[in-house]
Amino acid sequence: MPQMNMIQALNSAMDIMLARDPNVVMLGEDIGYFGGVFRVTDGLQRKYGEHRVLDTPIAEGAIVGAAIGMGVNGLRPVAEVQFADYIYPACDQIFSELARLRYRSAGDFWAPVTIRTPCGGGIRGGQTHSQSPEGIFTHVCGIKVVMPSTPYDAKGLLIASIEDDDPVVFFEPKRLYNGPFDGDANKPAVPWSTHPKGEVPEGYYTVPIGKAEIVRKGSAVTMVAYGTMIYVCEAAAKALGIDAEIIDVRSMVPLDTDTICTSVRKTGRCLIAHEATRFSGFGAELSATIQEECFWDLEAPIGRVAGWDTPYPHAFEWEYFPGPLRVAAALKAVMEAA
Amino acid sequence: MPQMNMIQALNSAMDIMLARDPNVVMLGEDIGYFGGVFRVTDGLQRKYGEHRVLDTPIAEGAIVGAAIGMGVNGLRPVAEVQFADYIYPACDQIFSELARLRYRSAGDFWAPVTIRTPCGGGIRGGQTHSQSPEGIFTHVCGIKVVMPSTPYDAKGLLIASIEDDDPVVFFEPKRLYNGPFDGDANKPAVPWSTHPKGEVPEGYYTVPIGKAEIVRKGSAVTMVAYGTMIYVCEAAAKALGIDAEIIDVRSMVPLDTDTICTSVRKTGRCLIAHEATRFSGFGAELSATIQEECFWDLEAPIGRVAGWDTPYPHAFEWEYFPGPLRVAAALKAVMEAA
Amino acid sequence: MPRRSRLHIPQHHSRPGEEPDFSYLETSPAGAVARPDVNARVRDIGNLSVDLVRVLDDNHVAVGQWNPHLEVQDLQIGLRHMLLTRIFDERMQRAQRQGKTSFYMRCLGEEAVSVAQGMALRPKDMLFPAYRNQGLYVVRGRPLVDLMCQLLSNTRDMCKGRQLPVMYHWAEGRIFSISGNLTTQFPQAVGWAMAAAIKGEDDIAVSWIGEGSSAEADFHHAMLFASVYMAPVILNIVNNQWAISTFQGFAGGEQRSFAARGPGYGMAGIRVDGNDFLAVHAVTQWAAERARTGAGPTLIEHVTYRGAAHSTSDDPARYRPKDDYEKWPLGDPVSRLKNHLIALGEWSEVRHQALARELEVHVTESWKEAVQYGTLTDGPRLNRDLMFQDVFKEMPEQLRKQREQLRTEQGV
Amino acid sequence: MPRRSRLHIPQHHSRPGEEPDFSYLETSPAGAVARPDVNARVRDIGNLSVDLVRVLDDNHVAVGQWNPHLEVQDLQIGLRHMLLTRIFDERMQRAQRQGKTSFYMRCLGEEAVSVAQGMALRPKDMLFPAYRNQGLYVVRGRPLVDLMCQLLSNTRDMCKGRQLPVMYHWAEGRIFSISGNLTTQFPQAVGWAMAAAIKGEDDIAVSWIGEGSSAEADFHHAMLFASVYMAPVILNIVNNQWAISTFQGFAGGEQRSFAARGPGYGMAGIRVDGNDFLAVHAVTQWAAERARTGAGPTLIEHVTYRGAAHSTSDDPARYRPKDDYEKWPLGDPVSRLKNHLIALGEWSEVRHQALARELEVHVTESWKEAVQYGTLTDGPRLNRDLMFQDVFKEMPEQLRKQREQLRTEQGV
Ligand SMILES: Cc1ncc(C[n+]2csc(CCOP(=O)(O)OP(=O)(O)O)c2C)c(N)n1
Ligand SMILES: Cc1ncc(C[n+]2csc(CCOP(=O)(O)OP(=O)(O)O)c2C)c(N)n1
Ligand SMILES: [Mg+2]
Ligand SMILES: [Mg+2]
Repeated sequence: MPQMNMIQALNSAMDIMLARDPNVVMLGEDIGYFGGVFRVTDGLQRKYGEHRVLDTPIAEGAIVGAAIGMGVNGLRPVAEVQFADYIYPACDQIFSELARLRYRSAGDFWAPVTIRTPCGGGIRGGQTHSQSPEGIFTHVCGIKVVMPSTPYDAKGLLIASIEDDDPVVFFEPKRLYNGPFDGDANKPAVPWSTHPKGEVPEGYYTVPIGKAEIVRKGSAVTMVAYGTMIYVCEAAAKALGIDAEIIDVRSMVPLDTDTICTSVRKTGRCLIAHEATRFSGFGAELSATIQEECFWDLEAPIGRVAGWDTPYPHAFEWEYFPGPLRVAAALKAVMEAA
Repeated sequence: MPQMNMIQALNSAMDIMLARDPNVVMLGEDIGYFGGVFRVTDGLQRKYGEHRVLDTPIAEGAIVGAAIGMGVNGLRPVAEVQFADYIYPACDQIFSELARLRYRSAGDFWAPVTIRTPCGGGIRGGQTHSQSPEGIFTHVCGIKVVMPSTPYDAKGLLIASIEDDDPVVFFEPKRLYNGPFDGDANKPAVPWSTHPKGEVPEGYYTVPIGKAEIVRKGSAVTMVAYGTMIYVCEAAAKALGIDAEIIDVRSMVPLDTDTICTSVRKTGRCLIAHEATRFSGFGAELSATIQEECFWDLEAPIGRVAGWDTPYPHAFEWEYFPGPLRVAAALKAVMEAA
Repeated sequence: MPRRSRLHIPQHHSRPGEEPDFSYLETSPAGAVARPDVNARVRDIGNLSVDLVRVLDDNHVAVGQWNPHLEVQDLQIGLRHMLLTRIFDERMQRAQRQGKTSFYMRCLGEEAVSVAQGMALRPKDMLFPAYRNQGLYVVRGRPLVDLMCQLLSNTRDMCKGRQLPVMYHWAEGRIFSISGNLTTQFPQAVGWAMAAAIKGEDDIAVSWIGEGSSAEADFHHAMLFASVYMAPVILNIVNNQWAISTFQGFAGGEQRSFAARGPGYGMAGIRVDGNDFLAVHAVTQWAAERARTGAGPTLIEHVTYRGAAHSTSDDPARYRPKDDYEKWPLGDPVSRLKNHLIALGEWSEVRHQALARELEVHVTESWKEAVQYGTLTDGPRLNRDLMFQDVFKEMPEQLRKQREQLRTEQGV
Repeated sequence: MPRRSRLHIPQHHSRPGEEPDFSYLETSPAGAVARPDVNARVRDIGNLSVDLVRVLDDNHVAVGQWNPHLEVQDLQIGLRHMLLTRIFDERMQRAQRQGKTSFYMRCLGEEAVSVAQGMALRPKDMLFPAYRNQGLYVVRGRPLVDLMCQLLSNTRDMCKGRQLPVMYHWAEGRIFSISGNLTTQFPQAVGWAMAAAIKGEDDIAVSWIGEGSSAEADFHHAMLFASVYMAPVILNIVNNQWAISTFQGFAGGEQRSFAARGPGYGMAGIRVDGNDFLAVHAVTQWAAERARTGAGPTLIEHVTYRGAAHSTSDDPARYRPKDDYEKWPLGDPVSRLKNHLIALGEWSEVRHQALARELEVHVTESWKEAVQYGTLTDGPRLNRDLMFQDVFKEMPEQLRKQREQLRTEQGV
């Protein structure tokens, strides 16, 4: 099977969908002729033409607003927001319109829009190229929210998102574009070819939205994470020699409560990890849900480890990032609590 | 002491601050000559002039953007967003700018902006005049988030917010403007004159941001809520004859974890209630925090009761609203869990 | 306050108790403005955004190049649609006062905008209205009963009880869902039009906002995308002079016409007498042809007046003179078309009265039928389970559970 | 694709491997545009937004009504500031390539905008720049060392390590903090100006965005509020023809000038040769006086060219011809001012070389000092505790705990 990094996998997903469905269109800043600042849409305009892969003005709100109208008129738009940090100008169109259109029109109108956006830190991006705002979107009913952590999942989930008749906000953990990353910036970069899920079929396939994945079986504790933090969790568990079961949430909305809670009921302990700021982050919902469902099986408080409740500072990138040290400390606390 | 409803109390707070501090200005849609669609700013323009109380174009993003600039130039702007449902066009200016300015400029620039906005349902407002988006704002570091539940607190917290050098998003539960409301729409309306905190001093005073209040002492369970839900919690506990300790959060950011957790440690049980949609709502953070801090004292899972994860539908207002029946059922579940 | 503020504050021209003063309004005589080719370059037709296109003169005669030369029958249909819209509005306003519905919004004085435009467009053109465009539903023939059921949130409500009254939609009729959030439909209409162009179809999109709503970011978004991609769209600003309590100066109308925004974005802009049925029809036809032939989008500013309160929740006596609507210099669209038809010898007061009675009966009959399907307060009511549908295409587990919880809570 | 799309797609004029083609650029001869009174009515000066104000002619002579008649000394200072800006840029670009900083952005070819404007304003006027306005810091005299320390995120970084390189600020120098989010400073500048007007102070606010950034909602917000309240503000669009990879047509520049948005909003709009130091100075003076005297805001479009890559993360060879900057019809701002001074007999190649060497030494010395305070990779480093400060004015308990947690984690 071919090896792909996450950029290639995402590109392949879009290539396939542009070819399969004449109603699929792409739009976003610098995505066309240039191929995107992360090169995720490289070559697509050349292949499908500038009427299918549109360069747009720099106006995220307008991009989503126009995509909604396109969706209502039978197209299946894939909009790119260049960085998740720049999605806020589109909040009103996402929250008030995209998420609610089907509901308010009793199913008569809807817009199958996918919004792709790179998120997360670790690329020296400072406070406006490092954010993880996924938690905000999970509170808005009517949109699905996903984040892959491997090239294989990235491609399968993106195809599933484009085909989904509900709107999807698709977060791409940009630090994973070129390889899995366990949070230790001093180690040499690892390419995707070293990872089993760097093997990606050429053709069409989907990874269903709404299903978490157990990426490591274990019995001592359940670690719940997504995106970059999967690898940090793996590294931390390994460093401590703890037999952790690690779950990649993948789909925040809808959330696969079953997979997560089944695991926690088994292990009795749970640590939740994300890069986003901790307070009111998606970890809070995970913790609350797990606590409600698994209370009687819990042997220790559910732990949360996350970014600090500050912006992402340029000079302190690695002190900010919830790396292996912080996760290991939190894991230890969860294991030792009694 | 004079009796005030919440509208009068808020108006009095602004009146006092406009008089005390020549740098306080108000801006918003219909707030000037007209006095606001809920009449909260009634008479202020007449008294302080149209250069202190400004009618604005209908552009929430611009209102906040301009308020930031005013704040940087030494004014202390109080911006009104006519309904919390219409705050999303201002998300970028709030999240990326207002919340981060002090941080990114290392304390050299900051804007002491207060954003007032009516929230919540129960006034037949349908899906775009009933929302409770407070949870979203609590995830953005750098802004304070408050919601009063009585005229007394409304006035004291608003004065504290205006005087605060950090930005504050001030939610006004509009169903409480004219009286406490326990969620039973069939009962006759109750005026604020029946409530001890409908007594409001004429003059200046503050209620500190960051302090929760125990509104009812009790020993069987801790109910944590804010805004309208305070009264629903009271009614539900009373209906079931349960000796609940009821805590009004008042300030979501910063959160008074001490008051809340001390209570839960004492009672061993906890129910959290809010009107906002449940998934990833502020209740999730409350639940996660309480679970982390009080795990060993919990005798039952922490419960959450909230709005359904759907938009607020016009025809089903009372089936949507988490009224006394739903809260009582949740309370019963928390009490009976063992 | 002691400080000498130098901030300019837009000034209302007349306040409660004062004489209505419309001296600020710049108009052109009927027939005075030339009609350019639909392919004219934006830079050559800047005057259209400043002058005022008018067809009906003071003697009720249609004059000038913009006269659309409509058939008498079409004029009579237009009159009927406008009158029906007005009578419907009055009746629904009463229904709200009687507590049958929670809310209503009239379009008194602005009927020509929706009716003339609706008639100038093709049935497959897609409409993205604001909340004061009920005339579009009348033109496209949606039964009044259906609209009333929406107002009543009853068992036949097209919105299944989810929307505030007046937030209609009609997929087959190609009228988009109305949001409570102002202006959001404007860039959506542009996106719809872009999709039509991408697909090589020649339907156009048309959208409406109030002049107050033009302040929102989405106005700019729509203008920009329409201009950059030359989208086949007509963007309308209905300048009825008021946005709840603030007059059009607070939306930027004091310094320049709203139509002038068009040329600013490299787009045709036309300022039209919004109470002149013929003029509105004519500029719409022009803009539609321009869009359909690929010559680009048009921004139309309709100069009109909000005759009634903003909504049933509003009290305009607090902020404007009581009799201002009667003093509005551009008159009333219904009377003006009526007088034109009378001047043509194709109408009379007697026929007008008869028509009014007929339409009143129609509205009353429709109402009687609609309330049978329930009102907000009296049954039959929609099934509450509907509340959980359509959040997603398929109901996720979580909502299924919440539905069960509600059933239990309500003891069903 | 088989479908016959009718969507208009803005067309780049030349692509990699092609001859640079600037035939799309509309210019006016130097001196051709009349200078109106600063109190002129917007509707009477529409031409300013379409023509191109130019002062320096092809013989390096200053001509026409817009000639600001600056003292020779000021011209020499202007030249010095522009040259210093350029040399600073080159050195910092190299530092990034050497891995000393994470990121850099040059303003090659656009130096006249910031320098001439900075010099035409008063020291107390408040500046809200974009990321390509480093010239403002040079004009206002911020030591280069301070800027370098920001680029290095070192112990003397004015941002305490929190911002990406080039996101400077300077409270005493009245230069606002740069956000990573485009255009957000535009309405903030208007708010600042409104506050000045409310307080009756006569300082004005000035803000800059790129032409690409004018697509954002905040552009509209700024224009609207500036126009409605006639705020004392100058809003600048630096049209350097490129927004990363998309040329100005994708921001709406294909149909109409950006300056034309001004009159659309009822605001003065001026299109100026952004590489003509004298013209930029003159229009800025005009707009500043207009603002200061209460006659309203001005939108200025600077027609210029982005000579370098967008940033150190960009590779323009992917989307434009390699030699396009040399072919730009409006030349280079440094050479043009230099040649003007030589034509005046007040400068020479020899003096120019000497100045360049002097400035290079100054930059090198500054750099040597700056790196002593640390670089991104080598110490000394800022105290990590700083990460938790300034989120709020006073650190809340929660952040205090997180600070402790980090100390423990790092074994301090
Ligand atoms: C985003 C948003 N902000 C504010 C409101 C509240 N609001 C509803 S209608 C209205 C006035 C609109 O005026 P205009 O656009 O002129 O339309 P008109 O009512 O005159 O037809 C306002 C402020 C809203 N619905 N949405
Ligand atoms: C809200 C937002 N969207 C996107 C970006 C990414 N971005 C940074 S610079 C840039 C291009 C800006 O072009 P222009 O305004 O013309 O300025 P120039 O770089 O030419 O000076 C883009 C798209 C951003 N920083 N902020
Ligand atoms: Mg209006
Ligand atoms: Mg540019």
